[in-house]
Amino acid sequence: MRGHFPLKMAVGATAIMLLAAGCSGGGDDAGDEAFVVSIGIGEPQHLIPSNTTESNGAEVLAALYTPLVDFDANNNPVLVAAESIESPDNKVWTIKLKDGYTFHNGEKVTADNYINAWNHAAYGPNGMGGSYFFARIQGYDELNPKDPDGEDGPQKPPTPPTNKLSGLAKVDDLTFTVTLKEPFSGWRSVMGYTVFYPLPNAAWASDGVLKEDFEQAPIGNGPFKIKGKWEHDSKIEVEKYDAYPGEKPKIDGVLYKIYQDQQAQYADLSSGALDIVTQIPIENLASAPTDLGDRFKTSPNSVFQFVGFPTFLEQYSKVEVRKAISMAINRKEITDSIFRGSQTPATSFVSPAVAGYRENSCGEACTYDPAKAKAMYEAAGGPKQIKITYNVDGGHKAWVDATCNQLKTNLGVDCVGVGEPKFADLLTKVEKKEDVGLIRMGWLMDYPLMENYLGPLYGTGGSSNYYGYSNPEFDNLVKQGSAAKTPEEAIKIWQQAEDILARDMPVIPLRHGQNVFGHSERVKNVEVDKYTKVELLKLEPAS
Amino acid sequence: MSNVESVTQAEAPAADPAAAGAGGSEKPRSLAGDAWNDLKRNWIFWAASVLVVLVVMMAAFPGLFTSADPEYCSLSRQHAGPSGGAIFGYNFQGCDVYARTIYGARNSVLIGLFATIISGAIGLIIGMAAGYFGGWVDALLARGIDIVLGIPTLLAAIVLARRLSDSEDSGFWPVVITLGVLTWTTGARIMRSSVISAKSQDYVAAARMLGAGHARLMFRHILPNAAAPFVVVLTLLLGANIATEATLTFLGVGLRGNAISWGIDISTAAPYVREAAAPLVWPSVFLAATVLAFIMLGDAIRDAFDPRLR
Amino acid sequence: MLDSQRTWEMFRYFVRRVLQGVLTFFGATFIVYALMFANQTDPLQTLAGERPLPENVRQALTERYHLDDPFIVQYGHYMRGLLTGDFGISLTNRSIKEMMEQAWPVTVRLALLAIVIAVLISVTSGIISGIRRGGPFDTVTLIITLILLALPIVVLAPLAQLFFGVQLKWFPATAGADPGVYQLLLPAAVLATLVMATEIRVTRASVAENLRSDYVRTARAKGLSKRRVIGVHVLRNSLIPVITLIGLDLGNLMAGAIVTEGVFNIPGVGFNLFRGIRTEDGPLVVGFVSILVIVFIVVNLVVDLLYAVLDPRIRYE
Amino acid sequence: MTDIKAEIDVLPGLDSSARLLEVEDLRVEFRTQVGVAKAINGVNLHLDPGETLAILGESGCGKSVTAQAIMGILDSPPGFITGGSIRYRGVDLLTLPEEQRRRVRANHIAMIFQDALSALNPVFSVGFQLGELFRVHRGMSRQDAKRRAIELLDMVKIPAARQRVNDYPHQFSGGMRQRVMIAMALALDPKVLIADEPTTALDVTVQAQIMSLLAELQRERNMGLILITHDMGVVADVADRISVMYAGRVVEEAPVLDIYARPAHPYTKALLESIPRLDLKGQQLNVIKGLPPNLTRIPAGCAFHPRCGYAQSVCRADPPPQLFDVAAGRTARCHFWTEVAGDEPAVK
Repeated sequence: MRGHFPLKMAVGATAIMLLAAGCSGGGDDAGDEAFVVSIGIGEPQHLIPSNTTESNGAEVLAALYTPLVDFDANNNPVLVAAESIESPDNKVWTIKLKDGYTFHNGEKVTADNYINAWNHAAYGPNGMGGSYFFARIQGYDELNPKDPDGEDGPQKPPTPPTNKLSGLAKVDDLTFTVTLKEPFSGWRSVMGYTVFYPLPNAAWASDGVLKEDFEQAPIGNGPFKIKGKWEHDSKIEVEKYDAYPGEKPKIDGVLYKIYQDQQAQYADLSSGALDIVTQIPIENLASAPTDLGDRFKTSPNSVFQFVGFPTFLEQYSKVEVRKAISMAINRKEITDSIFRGSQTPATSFVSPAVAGYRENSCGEACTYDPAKAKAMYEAAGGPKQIKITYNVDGGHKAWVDATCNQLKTNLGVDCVGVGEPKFADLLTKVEKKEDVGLIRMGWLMDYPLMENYLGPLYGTGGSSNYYGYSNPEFDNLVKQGSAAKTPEEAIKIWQQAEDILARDMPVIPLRHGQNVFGHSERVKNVEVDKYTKVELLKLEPAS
Repeated sequence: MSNVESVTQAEAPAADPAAAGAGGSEKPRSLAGDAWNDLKRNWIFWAASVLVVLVVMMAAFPGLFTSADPEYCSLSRQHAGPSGGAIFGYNFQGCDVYARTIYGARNSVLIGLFATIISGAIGLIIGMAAGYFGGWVDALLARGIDIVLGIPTLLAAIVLARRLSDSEDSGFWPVVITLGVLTWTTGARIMRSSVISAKSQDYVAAARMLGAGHARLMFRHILPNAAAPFVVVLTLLLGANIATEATLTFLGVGLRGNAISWGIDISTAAPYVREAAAPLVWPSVFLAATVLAFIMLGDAIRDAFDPRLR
Repeated sequence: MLDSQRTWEMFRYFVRRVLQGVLTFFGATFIVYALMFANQTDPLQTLAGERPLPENVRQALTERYHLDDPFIVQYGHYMRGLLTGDFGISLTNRSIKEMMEQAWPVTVRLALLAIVIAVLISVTSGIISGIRRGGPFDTVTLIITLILLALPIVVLAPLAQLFFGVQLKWFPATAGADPGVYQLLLPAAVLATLVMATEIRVTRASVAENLRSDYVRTARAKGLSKRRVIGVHVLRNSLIPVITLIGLDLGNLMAGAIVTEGVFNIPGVGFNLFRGIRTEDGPLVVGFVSILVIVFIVVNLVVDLLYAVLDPRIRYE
Repeated sequence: MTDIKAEIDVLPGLDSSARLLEVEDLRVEFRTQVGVAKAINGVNLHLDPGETLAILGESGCGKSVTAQAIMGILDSPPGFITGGSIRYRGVDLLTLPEEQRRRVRANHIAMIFQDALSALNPVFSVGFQLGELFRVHRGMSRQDAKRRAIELLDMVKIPAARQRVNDYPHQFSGGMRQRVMIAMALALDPKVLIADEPTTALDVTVQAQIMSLLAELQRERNMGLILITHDMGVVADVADRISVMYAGRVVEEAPVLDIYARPAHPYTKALLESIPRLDLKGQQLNVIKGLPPNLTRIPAGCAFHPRCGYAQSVCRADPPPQLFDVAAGRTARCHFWTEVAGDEPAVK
């Protein structure tokens, strides 16, 4: 063995060099060459679970970590790393871990790994992007005191009195409890999200302080372990973790190639330099079916695209005006002609990806009827000019222009699409209450519950309710649903809430997203889930 | 010792326009007159002029060229072929490509012209001053150019677009000013180096000894001899500016709303070139022809005024 | 005797330019920092994209990156770090120094290759069309130049990738983080087209003008072959304005690199600048710009010194 | 080295008994975008060793074009030789292949230009520009060529030649520059030297120095010299014969003294009368009225008739007057040469 070691190293080095040079083929002389699948992603912002709220980081972390729960085809939670998750009152949850899981450094996964990671995530001064997921847990507020910055300029924020969530308690090595502030029947599903992954003891520099470079080579409990380091703007490589107790992957590793541009991913896929592209840009959709044949695929995802009416704009305050605009939009024509069928018309206020979704809950208001729309619009005295503000960096210009053209034709009004450089610029204008007209919005769920749409998007003070919709009756129903005893009961109440939305029309639902992906001839069984992640465990070599 | 030529006064007709016609019964010849005589008989000049006039007409009175509404679009006609008045067919949004190309001339040509005039003026003044005065003036201005070069175009464009416009206007002038302010460096450096070599010529020294002032030296004696590469850079800059407007607009810091321009249409059509080439090709052809017209016009005028070509 | 005097003259000029360069450096970094500051609306929300930004996270990050300090305090803070070689960290908590160590080499390779391609093509074709003005080669060159001018780089780069990378497969479709010369050829060629139009036309004008000059007639009267007249006498004189352009090209190339690096997936300077500007990441942008400014200063100094080598008439005051 | 020289000297058909240089019925036109300009319309010239021929005329009359045609350095396009022959020792230069034609330049026929500053390449040292001749035509090494360049600068009496050889043209004074030009022209011992207004740009005193240098070098080498000038004083001192050109034609040719004594063409006469003279101080100068014709629209008949005091209807009709033999070795192209020559002589 010893004598062979340098040789092996040399072979490995050569393989790395070949990979770096983009030579993915031509390895016939090495008999049992590792089967590595390359997947295109964008540069992740972070690889610390609790700081990862965007899809690129989540995609990589999904290979490195195993969640407590995952979801089946019907969006019901399925236990993965957890042996059981139980709660008698939906308030105190007892989580029992499966035995046998280890971190990639050999550490056994214990309850402490979860508690420490979650405490760190919720501790305000750490500034973790996913900290708000822990806000339902008791003790969150003590970890996040208000910043006294005000009229007198910036001041040092107070240090929280503790850095431990009072709602987390260890029972034994494999069991811990979570106490919520209020009962929530959907908590089991919430814990499937990226930010709830555990962290190994090796991650900590000291108590509650992460090692500076932990995210350069995260150690997880998942089916794959990181190979080398995160090579920023270039690639992240992971390889099969042999000691993984769960379902074993059928491939030896994944090479996440980092791209700045989706069209570049597609170009590499077309020329054979990349195996999987999870989102084919719409510019390539016309040619992709012919380019890729049966390797061009679609699957549903949870993206929900809509436009909102800022409540501070007087001209849209009449519900008839909002409904008329909605009815003047031919959603089907846009999904067919602009999106080439990669998205589907939306006629409800939540995504089909969640249980409780009903088709056409929006009713007549989301049905294309130009004649009726015009009559209604004129009767309600809608504004002569409609504006739609969007961010230009998301490829939204084409459908905004098309929507405007429809409104011009169908309502006889002037319509302008106003492009802002970034979404943040759009938000700034909304905050200043400028005349932005309709604002473009999109939502990708964190966990598969109706509540994950209803609360943030339409609840009073909801985190993404930028247009300021507020209806106490609606808020109340959402709250009641969350507190319901069973998920089924919850859905019933939430559907009542959705009906209120159909009445008030605070937003116009436009489209539901789909994963439009493609892969090379080297792989088969390529599937992309509702969170736009590749299902790694299903991937197989094609031959 | 006597000198025939000083008497018959026919040497170098262009060197001194005022003296050229002395004692003659013919009409006096002047530099401008000669140039005009040359130009009159130069078909390239006429072809270029006709093109320029045509484009300017398009920009001023698009209604003369088409009766179609460039903003009337329908997805049902997406990438449809030519029909009726829409001789170039329809684009991705189902708009009349011909009508949009005609109406696009206004924004494109005016932005190109105004931006080029601004950057030409700045480049001329700064380049001339740096080259002519030399010394600390040159150092100061040349370092100023370095600084401007160092500022990323995108950053400056974003900041300028934000500061210069409120959301109500079309974003026309911010684009013009952004382009003008950011693109003068090439002209300035070219001007500077031309002036440096022109000012070392004997005739400049001669003119200086005759008591010509700075302004006269710069604009009467040095400029005509240093202008050639500068003119070349400017005519090309015109085309580049028209194209760059598209990039700015695509980044959200250019023209706003439903503005129509060649650059916007070219960039919008490019991803679908495999499906339908016409929406990409026609605005490009118009843009290229416009630039060509200005390049030819510039060349013809320069040649006509160049005494050495006589 | 005169030679040593000229050397001394050039040396003094060099020293003076270096001193001016230091001032330029501070001027440019200050302006860019100010622009970034003026541009800043909400970098933290920008980073979060369309996701909501929790108040506690906003608080923590604002403190960490001194985002609520006044401009001059932020600038002072930054410059103090810069002068000790500390470029700081980006808003995504990455060492800017490391980012630059990764980005600069690849962009330098790309830019150099682009300049070489541009100069080779434009000097050659500029000379040929300058000699035969109005001939078929001149006309064809003009038409190609016009096409390149009419297509903005946001159009040209993807088209080139589609045709030469994906369909013809002559070049790899993307270059990646550590590309070789071959991988960089296509993006470099695309980048080169940005400056080629001007270089071709300027070379052409310059050659045409020099061909008419008296010393060319003298050279021909000396019985020199056409090749020598053009290759030695005309070329040297015609290169002077072209050299000026090469110094300026760098600025155009950097602007074009933003698009080209994105399309061909090269994580270089252009890409990082774009990312920094978009995410309103002040330290990131200023870090890259400070090196960029140094590059401009050095390149323009080299260009000005090259004038002296090419044109002995130029004096250094 | 001598082999190369010998090879160069052997031009096919070179006949040492033939005339040194003979130009016959030379025609040149410029085809421009604005029309065809007939610059030379049948010029005849000849030159013998040691002889100096002056070509005289206003600018635009075709003097310089003739010189360029002889040198073979006409810009083409737009210039085209459309007819005639230029024979050097019996060899028709116009029918020579380009490579041989190139070797005739500088080796056999050389030229000096008017403005030495613009005629010398500003970016190369004079040493380089002189040495280039030896390197290209004689295949010499850099050092040898430089040594020869210094010798040449010595020959044209430039002080401190060894130091100045590395200087650039702009570092020389006007006279010194013209000496460099002369050195360059004479470097390869040509048999014919064409000097196109060699002293026009110079101070009067320097003019004299340059002319005497030229004359001295011509004598030493027994060269034929074609002097294109408008300086009548220089012509009188140096030239053996004079050809007067107008609108692309030689209108009068005569030995120098004859022409001064009794011009036979009204144009020659007008040129002579327009010279400022000390003895006529205070009187109005006779200026030739009008301008030389536009070469794209040369008047029918005698091209000079619109400006001519002797003109009658015959002058306006084609064909233009032929060359009339005025005396032995003397011709004029005027119907009324007898009247012109019979009038009071212009110069006493």
